[in-house]
Amino acid sequence: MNFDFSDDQKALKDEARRFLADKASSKVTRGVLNDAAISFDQTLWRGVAEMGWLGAAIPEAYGGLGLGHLELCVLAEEIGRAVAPIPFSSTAYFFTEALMAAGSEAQKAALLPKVAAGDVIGCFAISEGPGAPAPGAIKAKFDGATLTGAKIPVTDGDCASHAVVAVREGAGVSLVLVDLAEAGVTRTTLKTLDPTRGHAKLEFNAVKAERLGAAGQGWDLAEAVLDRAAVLLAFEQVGGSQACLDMALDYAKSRYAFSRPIGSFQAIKHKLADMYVAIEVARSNAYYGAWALSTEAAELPFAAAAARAAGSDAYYLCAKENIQTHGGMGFTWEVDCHLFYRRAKLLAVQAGAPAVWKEKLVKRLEQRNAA
Amino acid sequence: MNFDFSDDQKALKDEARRFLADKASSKVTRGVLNDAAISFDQTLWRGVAEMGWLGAAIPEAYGGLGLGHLELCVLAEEIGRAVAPIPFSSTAYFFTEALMAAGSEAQKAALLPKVAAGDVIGCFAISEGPGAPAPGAIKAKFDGATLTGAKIPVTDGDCASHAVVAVREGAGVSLVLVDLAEAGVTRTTLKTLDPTRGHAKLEFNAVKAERLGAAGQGWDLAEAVLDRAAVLLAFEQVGGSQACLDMALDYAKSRYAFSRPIGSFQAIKHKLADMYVAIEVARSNAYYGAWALSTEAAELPFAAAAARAAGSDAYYLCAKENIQTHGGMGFTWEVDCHLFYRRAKLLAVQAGAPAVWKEKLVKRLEQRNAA
Amino acid sequence: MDFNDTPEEAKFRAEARAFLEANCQPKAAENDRMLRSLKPKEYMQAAKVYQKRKAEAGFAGITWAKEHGGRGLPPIYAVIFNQEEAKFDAPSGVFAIGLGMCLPTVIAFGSEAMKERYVAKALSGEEIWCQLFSEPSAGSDVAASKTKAVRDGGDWVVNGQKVWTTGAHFSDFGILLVRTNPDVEKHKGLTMLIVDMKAKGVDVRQIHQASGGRDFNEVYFTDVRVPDDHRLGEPGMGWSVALVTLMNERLAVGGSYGPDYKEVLEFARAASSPSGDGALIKNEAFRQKLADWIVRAEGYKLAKFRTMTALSKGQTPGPESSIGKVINANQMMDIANTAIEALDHYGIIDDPALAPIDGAFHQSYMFAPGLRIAGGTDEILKNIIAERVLGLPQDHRADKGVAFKDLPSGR
Amino acid sequence: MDFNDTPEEAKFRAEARAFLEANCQPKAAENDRMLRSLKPKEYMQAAKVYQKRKAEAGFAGITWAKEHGGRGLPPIYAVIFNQEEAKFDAPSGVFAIGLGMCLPTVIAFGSEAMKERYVAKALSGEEIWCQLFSEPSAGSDVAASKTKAVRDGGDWVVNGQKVWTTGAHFSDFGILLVRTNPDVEKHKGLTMLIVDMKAKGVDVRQIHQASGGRDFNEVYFTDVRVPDDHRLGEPGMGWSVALVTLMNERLAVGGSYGPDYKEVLEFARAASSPSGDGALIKNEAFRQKLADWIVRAEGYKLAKFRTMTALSKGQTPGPESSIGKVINANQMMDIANTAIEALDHYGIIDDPALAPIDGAFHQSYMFAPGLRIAGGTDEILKNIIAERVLGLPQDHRADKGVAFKDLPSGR
Repeated sequence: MNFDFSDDQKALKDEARRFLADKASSKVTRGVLNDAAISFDQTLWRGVAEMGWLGAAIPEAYGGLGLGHLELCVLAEEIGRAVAPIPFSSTAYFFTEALMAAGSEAQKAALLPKVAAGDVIGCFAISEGPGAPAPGAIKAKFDGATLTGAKIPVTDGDCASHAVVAVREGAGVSLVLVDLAEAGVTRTTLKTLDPTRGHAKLEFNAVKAERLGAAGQGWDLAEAVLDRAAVLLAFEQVGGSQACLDMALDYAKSRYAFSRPIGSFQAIKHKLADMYVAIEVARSNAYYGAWALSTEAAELPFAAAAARAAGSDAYYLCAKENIQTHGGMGFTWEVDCHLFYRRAKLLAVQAGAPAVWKEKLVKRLEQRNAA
Repeated sequence: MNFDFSDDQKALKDEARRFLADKASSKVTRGVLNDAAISFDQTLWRGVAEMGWLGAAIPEAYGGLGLGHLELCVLAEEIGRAVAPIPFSSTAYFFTEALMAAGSEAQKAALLPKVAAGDVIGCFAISEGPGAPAPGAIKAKFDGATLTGAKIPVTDGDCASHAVVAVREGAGVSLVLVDLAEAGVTRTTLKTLDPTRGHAKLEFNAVKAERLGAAGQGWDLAEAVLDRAAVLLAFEQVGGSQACLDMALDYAKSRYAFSRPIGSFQAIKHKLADMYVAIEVARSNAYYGAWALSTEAAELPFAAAAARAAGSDAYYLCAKENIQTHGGMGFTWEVDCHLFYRRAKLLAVQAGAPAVWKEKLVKRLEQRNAA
Repeated sequence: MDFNDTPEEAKFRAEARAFLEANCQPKAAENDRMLRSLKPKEYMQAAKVYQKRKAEAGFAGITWAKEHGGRGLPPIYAVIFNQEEAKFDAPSGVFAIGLGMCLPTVIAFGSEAMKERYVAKALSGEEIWCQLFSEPSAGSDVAASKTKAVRDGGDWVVNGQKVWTTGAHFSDFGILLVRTNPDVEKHKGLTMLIVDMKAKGVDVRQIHQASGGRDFNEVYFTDVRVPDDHRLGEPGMGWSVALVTLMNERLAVGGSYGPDYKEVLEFARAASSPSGDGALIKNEAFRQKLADWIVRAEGYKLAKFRTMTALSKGQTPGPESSIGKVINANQMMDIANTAIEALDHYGIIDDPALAPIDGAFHQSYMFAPGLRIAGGTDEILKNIIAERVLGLPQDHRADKGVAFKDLPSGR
Repeated sequence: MDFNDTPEEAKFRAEARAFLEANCQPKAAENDRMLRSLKPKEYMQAAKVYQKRKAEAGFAGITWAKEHGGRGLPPIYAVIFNQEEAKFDAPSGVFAIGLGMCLPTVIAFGSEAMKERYVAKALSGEEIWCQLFSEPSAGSDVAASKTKAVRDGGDWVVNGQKVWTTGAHFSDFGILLVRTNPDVEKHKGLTMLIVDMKAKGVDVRQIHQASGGRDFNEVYFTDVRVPDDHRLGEPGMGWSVALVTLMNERLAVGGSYGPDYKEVLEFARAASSPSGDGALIKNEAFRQKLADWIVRAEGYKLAKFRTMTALSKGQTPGPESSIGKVINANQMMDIANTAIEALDHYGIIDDPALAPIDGAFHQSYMFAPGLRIAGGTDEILKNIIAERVLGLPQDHRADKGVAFKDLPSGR
């Protein structure tokens, strides 16, 4: 039984935390939050690239560190904890995983080294409006050479250099790779609950694109990418939840009301205990997802859905109760509580809302225990 | 604005509480609980009949007090508070309401006076097994003269003298009236979570029966009876919930732990405050149901569903948290907590489980706000 | 049981309606979205005009004694007017705190001279009032207020900071809770003053909320001089004065905000189900939640009818009205969160031009956390229900018998 | 990351499995329904035979020092044996408290003579032990125990009552927490004794639970004489001794009970949806709940794997294992309640012959309230998490510096 990260992985985690504490303080996050013109922090992005994090799971042959997904998981937890204002998940989870899963040798050779170097910012475009995307509902069209249609919203779509887009091709769905510098691409920045990350509507008018993976395989590929990203997002959610609990604990121990630390009142104690329990549940499910992801285990779809459902619920609980624990202070712009409350919602809805993943979880349980 | 019971109705309520405190102590309830051979308390039943409660809503012309439904509501609250071990709801809500709604002059004249006198115990038989009954699923058959089929479970079916039964007649559903003394009736007593009330499986083998209301109108009639009974059951639920809160309060004020009354700990305070809030919500919805019932208002179906949903949720919360507040003592047979916990479940599932009523509530909202 | 007015009430309601129809526009939507970001100057002008007419027509201070320009009617009449006014776009919000909390305190504790000076002008909307109680280190525990007032000749000299003051930036006067004696127990060293918000040394700054809005203020006091004749109640009696003011607060904040369940129904008919098949309204998980929201919203509304009934019978409602905010703040958050998540990835977009109901769900999501705190946190309100409604014993009081200056205060 | 044993662990697991296959029947269902009503005489015989073989084979006291008949292995090996044993119908339950809580205390605090006398016989199942701490007025607050022991010559004379004692009626000995000095602070006047359950004046009565079962006892002590050489630790040191015993309790009660989610799935495929159309498993509201149960059940199971990993690395798990019971007791109740309500009116029937899964949901419904209380209430466990895991300050201690006899005690 070795259901924990290795000492090396823990060392990487500590290193990441130290690095982010220094380079991704909430001052940095607020820099993006307060300036509508900026959608991510360039310096931090460069720094993260130099640390090699973007290539953590990319084989050395393609310019990555070739560490693996367990390493990417511990980095994800720290990035989540820091509410880092960079397109890390879009690039390192969605875009990279899609490339590695379905990319041709040429595509991988062309793009992965640039991803690892931080010169390519990727995004993953499926949604075309309100509601969970469904294979039948994809309208963006690919004619074998060019892409026409619109995707909204696309997380980090306003700063991405490349996109993986789910498109209709004939009867089926395919994934295509698009260089967003190509002619015919229109980006409209979107106002969202989490301005610490960039969002855009991407419109494609006969834009040059190339297929990623086989024609008609797009939906299965997308589902596979979403499962892999789900585990990594779950780690960001665990990191964010833990940050909320730590913040609430620190405040509850030092803030006095009625001449006592508020943390000595049972209402606060039990609130924080509930947060702790939710995080333990989320963390344990995330670890299982990490194991499944890193071993390409058949349990991945089930584990990913459980990790994602647990992570979303835990982060929402911790983010809102962290505000509540802080009382009036927690509702001010200056105190960081709302950064987590905003990011919690982004992480909950991107790549599928909690109800969607809970539905997937039950479906996968049914498949596992076929009647 | 006069959204409250009248002074006379409140006086009736106080009288009922005094009467039940004396005649329906938990000793009486336990008499039925502890003796599998007894399904209700005869003496209490007689007493309640002498008080005229069974005929509270029955017109004087039929031997009732002709008071009305608001009076029946306040009685229901007190009966719920007392966890009274008598077939009051089956007789005074279901059976009587069915008779008054659909009975012929002859049927009413023959039975209502006996109901008011306590000489007839009625029951209402719809369920034929697991799951919510549906018009299409009714199997018990009526051929115009005799009834054949089985109903399970039937609350108070083991002590009832008469039953209103939902049956299939041709393509539709009808209600029929059955004298359970007739040949061909087999009763099997059922073991349930709430032994303070009798339950039976009723099997009918070509049993003489007469139609109650028009042929094929049975389902609509049943729905109407259920709506009316729902309001009255909601008052029993409010009464039971309030009894749980009162019990928990009394204990929390006098029980010490760590040299303080446990009621001085926030965990207990907030638990009891949550119970209070749930009861206020349930009571307010029940009052609205009472108004709709007593005025035959068009809002009745909506109000009944809301009252029932609120009552079921409040009673479950209050019953389980009353046990929790009592700690180990609350989990002993001798302490009354479990009487409420058991009755709470009976009141939640009889005449339709909470999910069923919540579904009805939304359906009725949709009808009210037709798109 | 009935929901009808008494003949007198019906007559009054008709008068009220007539006045409102003559003086404001009926509302577009049934439920208002209060506590949005700040009202502009023009709004303030309109508000003052409206309040003046209201006072002239006898609809301001309905429950106040005639001697104070009121109409001396029982509380039910105020409720009736508010019910009718709520159906119109009536700019009455800016006066709510002054007339609802401050002036009743002035009337109860002020000298004849003060009442002479302030009551009429407040009633007619000429002067606007705010309430200065909360401090950065005295939120739930208001009696721990530190803002200091030292006697200097005929004046009090005030130094300190108040926070979460609604309307401070457009208020003319405020009632101010200050610490005048730190050497006695917390509750015994407080005094209540009337402060001129335009006085030298009063510095009002808007608070930037987590939700982005700026609905509240911090107010800094630097050597602000308040004449002793502007004291409400005896020195050291400030807490008993404050309790009178606070009695009315919870009633003020108890409203229900955000989209109501009828709007949620409309939304759910348009939105699609997370399971991908058909409309959200067809989703059983959503339907069960909607049912719970209906039950609580109706329960809250109907509980208010029960309170009105009590009022109409001349009884005064107790702290049970605290349940309103506990129910509504959390339900508002739950509805917003459910609606946003039902939109899936698109739910992150809060641009009113793109989000459903002009982004009302998103505003609820960001504002609800504040509502769970403002005017008493969930936790404080549950304590109040437990202690004042249910009669449970107080928690241990660490400050009993300790001089304020010796109390531990943390950060 | 992997879920594999180390070579040594694998070897040990194989040995354990071999022993179990040779000595008991594999389980029919994957999850057991523990804490049902009491086991009969024959079961007790079988249990003693099994425990004897277990001891001979070296699978009793796996973590105990060799000198006490143990095997001196790290805790992970005990966990491994328990995992394997859980797959069989092994009658080991009656020894759990004795070997898990009592004897470790005897070993830690007992004299050589006592260890000589008791340890081996307990390990071999010859003698069964129980734990006598809780009292009617000392539940969550065990240190408030009132049961009195007065020194008389070489003996202690015990009078009082203990409650919720598991297995008292079939136990030979018990460790007993008594008050030997009421004139000092609560925690300082306690002493721990070993009591002969067959001694004169010991009266064991079964408790009739709300659930109908009789799994626990009350034990009355009337002038029961306990020789002073049966004392564990010094007089007045009883609380520190008790803490050692209690350290192990929460681990003992942390299991998950009632139908697991795979059984719930089977049930939902057979049951029908409240909305009347089709199977319950098709109902989206139910599916969302099922997902939540899966997430928590998996989370709990996986958290235990993390604890095992720590054990396997030689670390000792902390009170974080408290989360198990908080999650499981409430989830057990929620699952049972949902399943019962899904049956609609029929759900009230709890006859195992008619109810699904032999009435397992109904048993859960009636037993879960007890589980929320036994071995630490939800509230106490959350306090423990808050104070010992999260390091939050203790609540105010009303008993500080007060002699036990002067403490207010209510009913």
